[in-house]
Amino acid sequence: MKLIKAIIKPERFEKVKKSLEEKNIFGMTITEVKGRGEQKGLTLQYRGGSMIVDLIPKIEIDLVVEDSNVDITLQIIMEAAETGKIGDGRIFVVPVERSIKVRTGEEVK
Amino acid sequence: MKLIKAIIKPERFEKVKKSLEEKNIFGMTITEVKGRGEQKGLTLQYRGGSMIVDLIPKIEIDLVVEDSNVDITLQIIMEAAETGKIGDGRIFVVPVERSIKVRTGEEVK
Amino acid sequence: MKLIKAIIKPERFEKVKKSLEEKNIFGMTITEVKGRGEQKGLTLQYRGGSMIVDLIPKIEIDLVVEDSNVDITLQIIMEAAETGKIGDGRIFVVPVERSIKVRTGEEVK
Amino acid sequence: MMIDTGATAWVLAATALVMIMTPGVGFFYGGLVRKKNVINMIALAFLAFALISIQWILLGYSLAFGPDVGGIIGSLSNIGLSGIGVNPAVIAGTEYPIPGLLYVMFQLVFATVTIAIVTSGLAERVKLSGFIILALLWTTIVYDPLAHWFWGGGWLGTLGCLDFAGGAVIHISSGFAALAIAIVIGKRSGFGEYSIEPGNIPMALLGAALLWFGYFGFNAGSALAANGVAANALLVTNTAGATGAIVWMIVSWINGKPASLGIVSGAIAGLVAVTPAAGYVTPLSAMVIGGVGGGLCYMMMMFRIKKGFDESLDAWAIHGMGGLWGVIATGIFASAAVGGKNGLIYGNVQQFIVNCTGAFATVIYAFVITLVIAFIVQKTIGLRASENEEYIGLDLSQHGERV
Amino acid sequence: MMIDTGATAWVLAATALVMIMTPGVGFFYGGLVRKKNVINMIALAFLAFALISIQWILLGYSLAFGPDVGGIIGSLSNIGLSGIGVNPAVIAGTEYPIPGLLYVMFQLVFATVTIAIVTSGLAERVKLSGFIILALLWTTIVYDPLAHWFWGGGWLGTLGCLDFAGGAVIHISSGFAALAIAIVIGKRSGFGEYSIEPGNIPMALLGAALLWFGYFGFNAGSALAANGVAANALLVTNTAGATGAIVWMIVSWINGKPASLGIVSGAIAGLVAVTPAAGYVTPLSAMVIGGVGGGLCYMMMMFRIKKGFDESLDAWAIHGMGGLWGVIATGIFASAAVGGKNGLIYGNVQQFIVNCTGAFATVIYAFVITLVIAFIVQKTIGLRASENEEYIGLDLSQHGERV
Amino acid sequence: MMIDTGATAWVLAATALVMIMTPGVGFFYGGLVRKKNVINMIALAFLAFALISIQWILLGYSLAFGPDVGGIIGSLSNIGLSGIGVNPAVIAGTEYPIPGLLYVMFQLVFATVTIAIVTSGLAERVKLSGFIILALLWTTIVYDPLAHWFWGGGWLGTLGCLDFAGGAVIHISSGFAALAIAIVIGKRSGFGEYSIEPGNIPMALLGAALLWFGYFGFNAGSALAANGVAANALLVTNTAGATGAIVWMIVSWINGKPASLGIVSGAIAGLVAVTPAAGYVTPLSAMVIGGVGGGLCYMMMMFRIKKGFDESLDAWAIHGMGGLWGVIATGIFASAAVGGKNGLIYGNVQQFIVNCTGAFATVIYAFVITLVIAFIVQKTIGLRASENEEYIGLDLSQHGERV
Ligand SMILES: Nc1ncnc2c1ncn2[C@@H]1O[C@H](COP(=O)(O)OP(=O)(O)O)[C@@H](O)[C@H]1O
Ligand SMILES: Nc1ncnc2c1ncn2[C@@H]1O[C@H](COP(=O)(O)OP(=O)(O)O)[C@@H](O)[C@H]1O
Ligand SMILES: Nc1ncnc2c1ncn2[C@@H]1O[C@H](COP(=O)(O)OP(=O)(O)O)[C@@H](O)[C@H]1O
Repeated sequence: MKLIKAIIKPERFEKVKKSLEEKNIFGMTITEVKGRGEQKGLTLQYRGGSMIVDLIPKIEIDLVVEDSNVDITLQIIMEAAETGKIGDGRIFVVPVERSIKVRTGEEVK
Repeated sequence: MKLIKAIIKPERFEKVKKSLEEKNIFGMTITEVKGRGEQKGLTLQYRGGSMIVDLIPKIEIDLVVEDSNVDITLQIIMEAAETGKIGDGRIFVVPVERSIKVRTGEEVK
Repeated sequence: MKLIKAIIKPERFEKVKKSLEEKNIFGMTITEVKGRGEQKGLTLQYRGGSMIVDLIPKIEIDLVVEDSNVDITLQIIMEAAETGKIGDGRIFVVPVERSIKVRTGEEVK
Repeated sequence: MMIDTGATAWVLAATALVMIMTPGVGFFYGGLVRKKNVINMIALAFLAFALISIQWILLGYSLAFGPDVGGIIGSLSNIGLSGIGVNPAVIAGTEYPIPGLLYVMFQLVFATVTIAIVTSGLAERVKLSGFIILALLWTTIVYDPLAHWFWGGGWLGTLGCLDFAGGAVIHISSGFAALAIAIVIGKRSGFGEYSIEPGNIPMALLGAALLWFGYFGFNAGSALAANGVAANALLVTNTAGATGAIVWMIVSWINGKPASLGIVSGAIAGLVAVTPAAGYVTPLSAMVIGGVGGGLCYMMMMFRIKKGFDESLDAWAIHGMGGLWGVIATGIFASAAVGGKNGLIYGNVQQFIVNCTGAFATVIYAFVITLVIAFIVQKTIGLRASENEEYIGLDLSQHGERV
Repeated sequence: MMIDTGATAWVLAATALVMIMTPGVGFFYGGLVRKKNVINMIALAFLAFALISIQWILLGYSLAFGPDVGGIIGSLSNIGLSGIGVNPAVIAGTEYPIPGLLYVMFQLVFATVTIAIVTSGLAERVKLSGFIILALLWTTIVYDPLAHWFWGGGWLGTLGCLDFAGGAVIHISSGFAALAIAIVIGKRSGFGEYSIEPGNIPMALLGAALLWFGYFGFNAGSALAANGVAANALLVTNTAGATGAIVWMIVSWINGKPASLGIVSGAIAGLVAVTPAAGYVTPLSAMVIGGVGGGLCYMMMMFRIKKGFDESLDAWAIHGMGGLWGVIATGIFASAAVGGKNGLIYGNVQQFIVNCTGAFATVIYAFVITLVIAFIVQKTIGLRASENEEYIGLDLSQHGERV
Repeated sequence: MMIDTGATAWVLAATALVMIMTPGVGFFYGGLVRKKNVINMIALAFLAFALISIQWILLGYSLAFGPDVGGIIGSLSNIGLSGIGVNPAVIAGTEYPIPGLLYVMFQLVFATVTIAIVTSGLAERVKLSGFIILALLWTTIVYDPLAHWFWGGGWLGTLGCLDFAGGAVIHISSGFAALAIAIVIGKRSGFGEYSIEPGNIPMALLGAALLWFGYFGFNAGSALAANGVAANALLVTNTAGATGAIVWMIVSWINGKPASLGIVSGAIAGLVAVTPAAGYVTPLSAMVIGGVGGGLCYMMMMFRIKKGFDESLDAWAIHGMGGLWGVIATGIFASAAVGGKNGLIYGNVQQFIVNCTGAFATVIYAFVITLVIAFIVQKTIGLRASENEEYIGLDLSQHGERV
């Protein structure tokens, strides 16, 4: 099992969700976060001054998937979330040791 | 050390917290999240139409505990969070390599 | 790659961010969380009664850094976040297996 | 009597003030429910306002203020406002210096806020279509007759029962109706099992501010004149509200922390209690009425909670019991020097008895008839949302919207 | 004629009621945009209020209500309010029982709310400096002449075109201006690609509550008297608003869920539709006007969405088309028994034609001239924020603030 | 003189308008503090309103407007409103065409809003019980005498010092009191170390909208009549507010981004500055007064921040200094053509001197006495919350509530 943490643009969230659904990937937990990438955010110019906006709202999608599903999930998210512009986001994969369903108490996989 | 990520129903949060307290488990970080499980959410019927509500508010509890405490913690959460209905939640266990207290700078365990 | 999860006091966030910038650490994702430490929160006295406030707002900073940068990052956060008082926070380090940039699709490191 | 432009100006402005109370109730209640039901709670108030605005013109006004039929109800001769125009309003035989149509409109905003208060009893679990039917039936069968009994030439007014601005007509009726509905519709799922906290206290405080603001029009506007009666009503209203706020704060402080919601609940309790009395009592009597109102309603709320009734937003404790106390208190504290009528403390036992009669008649009528109406709606088109709808929240399930 | 203190009291209060509508538009619109643009949307309303408050005194009032020049515009003889004092207001040759300065102020709050409505067309993408110039130009070149045409002694008033409280002057003008601006400024980035949801529905409902509340002053205050005309205006206004709300709710329910925003949008549509008619029609006619308004504006909104126009907050659908219907409807339903003028249904074809003339003249003038003004501002100092500014949100990029 | 129903209607409505300003201050301030203190900030305003409503009736009115004792204070002969009824109000020997009880109520809402403004100086760190004692003492010892000095027959009124609606009585007094309290209570923990940002700007904008709205009653109601004086007051009030908003926007734009909070702060500064002048100056003078007010208060805020004073929400900069400027400006710009009195620019040096005397006497009295009162409360029951309470936030620690 892996935990996939995908941090994406909020305006792409619906598309990502739909794409995952199409591949029967339903389980997910989402969090509203703010983030800054290596580009340090966006710079706005005004009247000779300028201002860096560096904590921009993002959606973090946490998905726990079986090892065999990691690649396809990454693939789907990357395709649906990509706009080609700065701030498209990052995906991290973290190992999961155990996964339990509260309702049934069963240990998944 | 393990990081236990428990995603539960908000209405069960108080009970979970209390149960953990009783076993002297205090440290935790909570986040308001939204989630969808494998059931794809709830379906509402109306006037011939229907509507799937698939991102339902949940509470995520993150607890970092010693390896020896993982089982008891999981046990407590599962018992307190279970309602037996769809959406009761999931618990994931993730390995933690280091844990540091900011105030003292000490590396725990 | 490691995921550093630093849970700190909100009033120290600006300082931590600035300190990280100075060392050219830009990428981060932040979440508003609430937390309780081993001290069980703060106790307020009133008219003979008392009240424990145990879920205190915190900022969680998630940073994914290369293995070689972990120590320096921890160092910076600890210095900037420390007030010496209860609730200064905790830092956890979690292994990261993969890290991907959505915009370019490239797998980092 | 001719139209007095000053009186007309004031009642026009007072109508606007009372109008804002209906959304005010929506915001007050909206702030008290969980986040998933905020929009619905406000929407119920808007819907109540729109529905009853139409009901009132087509039917309600005539039932309440049309020519009396047997002391019980107005005739249908004013339906669609036929016969009402810009001449001075004549109500139960008395002429007032404002246009008849303005009186219609002033009374309209009272009818709307009353059913808005009732939504307390079905909060967080009502089915929208059920509410619509309930609101129309309730106003027609419960509110309109009560308005007639007290103000429209009905038996209680004839008997001399005093209700200046609606302690019985608005508050007892809505409070006890909320209780009856809460009994019929049942508890919110999870009530008593886990704590259900207010989702947006600042919004509730905004609602309370609008209610206090609007109350100046509610009570002082009921003078239907810009004169000393209106001035006195304004002052005693504010005094009772303030005293209620302070007393509730103190008693709740003794038992814990003085919540902001307690302060404003006490204010509303005081305002409610002085409603029937505003034209008849002195400022110092108003302090007693408001103060007792604040303390009593606090105790009634605690009682309600202890008994495990899910009359969710305490319309019964505050409006029902506050109104009951107020109507009785009017029979006690009325002073002929203020409004031409003496109460018990000035030796007029008769007024006390009459006012008690009016108060309890209203309690019984409102409670029993509402039970019946709610039961019928429940059994026919349904009054309660489904379990899943309730779990998801009414905002999404009834309106397709999210905060 | 002398100053009547009752009339003066009512117009003073009505001015305050209308004043709150400008921030009311800000909150209504602020709740409809995404979280990153809420503050900007409210700030635009405040800014509109402040800017036009000054413009009106220095120049606007004179252009609108100064001595007529060729039926087209007021002369400059009242700039800086020179010649206006505390004597009874004389407007287009008619004397009113309120001080001249009060009439200036009453009209001022209409001018400010009009440009606030226009901000619908540039929501979430406007550059602050561009808006400031646009607002000043628009009020001067579009609003002030239109006010003159209908109310200040201009050609449409002379022709007998009826517009009681601004169905054409305020609503057609602002609605079609918003459409013109939306065309010039272009769509919001992402419009049509992903869904752009309202960020704070309770705030929008608060704005709507303030609008409905303020509308009592808007229409009933336009009687400039505390009399039966004001009372009738108040009642028909509320009736049309309520009917609009119910009709919109029903038609939207047929197509899905009855959103709270639909209920209040319908109410606004009904209020808008009855604006030009408020002094001339009966309550039952108002039900028709408001009901048709609610249904029509809903259809216009759906049409606008289907066509992919980003007139973002539907000022065109609701104010523009609602106002257009209202001005025409006034020509249809006006009743001499209410306001001295008969419309089509009482056999007066002439009134219908004249009102249609006024309505369409306003449509054309407002739309065309606004296109030109917006285009000029766009090409000179710029009307649209940069791509990055829009992406970050106007709160941060224009004001340096964050919700 | 007889009761005039028009005047009475307007003052009734104006009282409601001013009433909403007290919660308005609560929402304005509530939006400016951090999320953990929002409820407390609003609750302080409600509490101020309730407490002073009672104080005013029992004692305050008599101290302020009871028969003069040595030019310093009113006698106790009107405590509990004894002797006040529905006959025309007689204030400092002048009779007004409204009931005496209405004047009591109109003045009451001024007293409540004043102490609400003062809460700026103790924001985010006050102990609830300490505030209650402070509010009662402050109103009794500072506010009531000042009201007497200017309006109740005291020495400054006798001297001819002009303060139409409370530039000194309300604004200088509350602003300098806030400064004194801020000095006594000390800085918020963390002030100067990390940035303390407003937690809810839309709420602050709502508060500002209510303040501007209410200000129409504040200044125009102070005419105590529905006539040309009221109309002029309304117009100049709005003009000064608008000019203040624009000037503050411009000066803050030069130094960075034009924040929405700057626009409304400037509006409040302008409204404050014109308060003492509203009955005496022309619209064009009001533009100068409001514009200078906006610019000056901005500079004072910057000065306050630079000096590291934690007078947290700028009551001193805006109300204190804006009021000071306004009272002086009244001595400069008063025009006999408007209100019967000439100021400096019409050659009346005397008026200028008298008004400066009144302004500075108020500064000194309010500042010094408040220092003493705050110090005493601090040393006895305590004015400041504990460190932990402050850290957790006052919502939870003082009220047991959470946003
Ligand atoms: N090193 C990192 N650690 C944690 N989160 C990161 C890191 N780098 C980026 N992020 C998250 O990803 C988001 C997008 O990053 P960004 O660098 O702007 O994307 P891109 O490189 O595709 O332009 C950021 O807003 C932040 O939330
Ligand atoms: N695969 C997953 N990855 C991440 N989060 C998940 C996953 N599956 C479920 N969740 C989280 O758990 C919550 C409850 O899941 P659900 O499947 O409804 O529980 P149950 O299986 O007990 O009915 C979801 O709302 C979501 O937040
Ligand atoms: N065991 C834990 N698991 C998860 N989060 C924790 C744990 N212990 C502490 N935290 C988080 O760290 C925050 C600060 O913890 P605390 O124990 O108060 O710090 P300190 O030990 O420095 O006083 C808590 O509010 C909580 O969010």
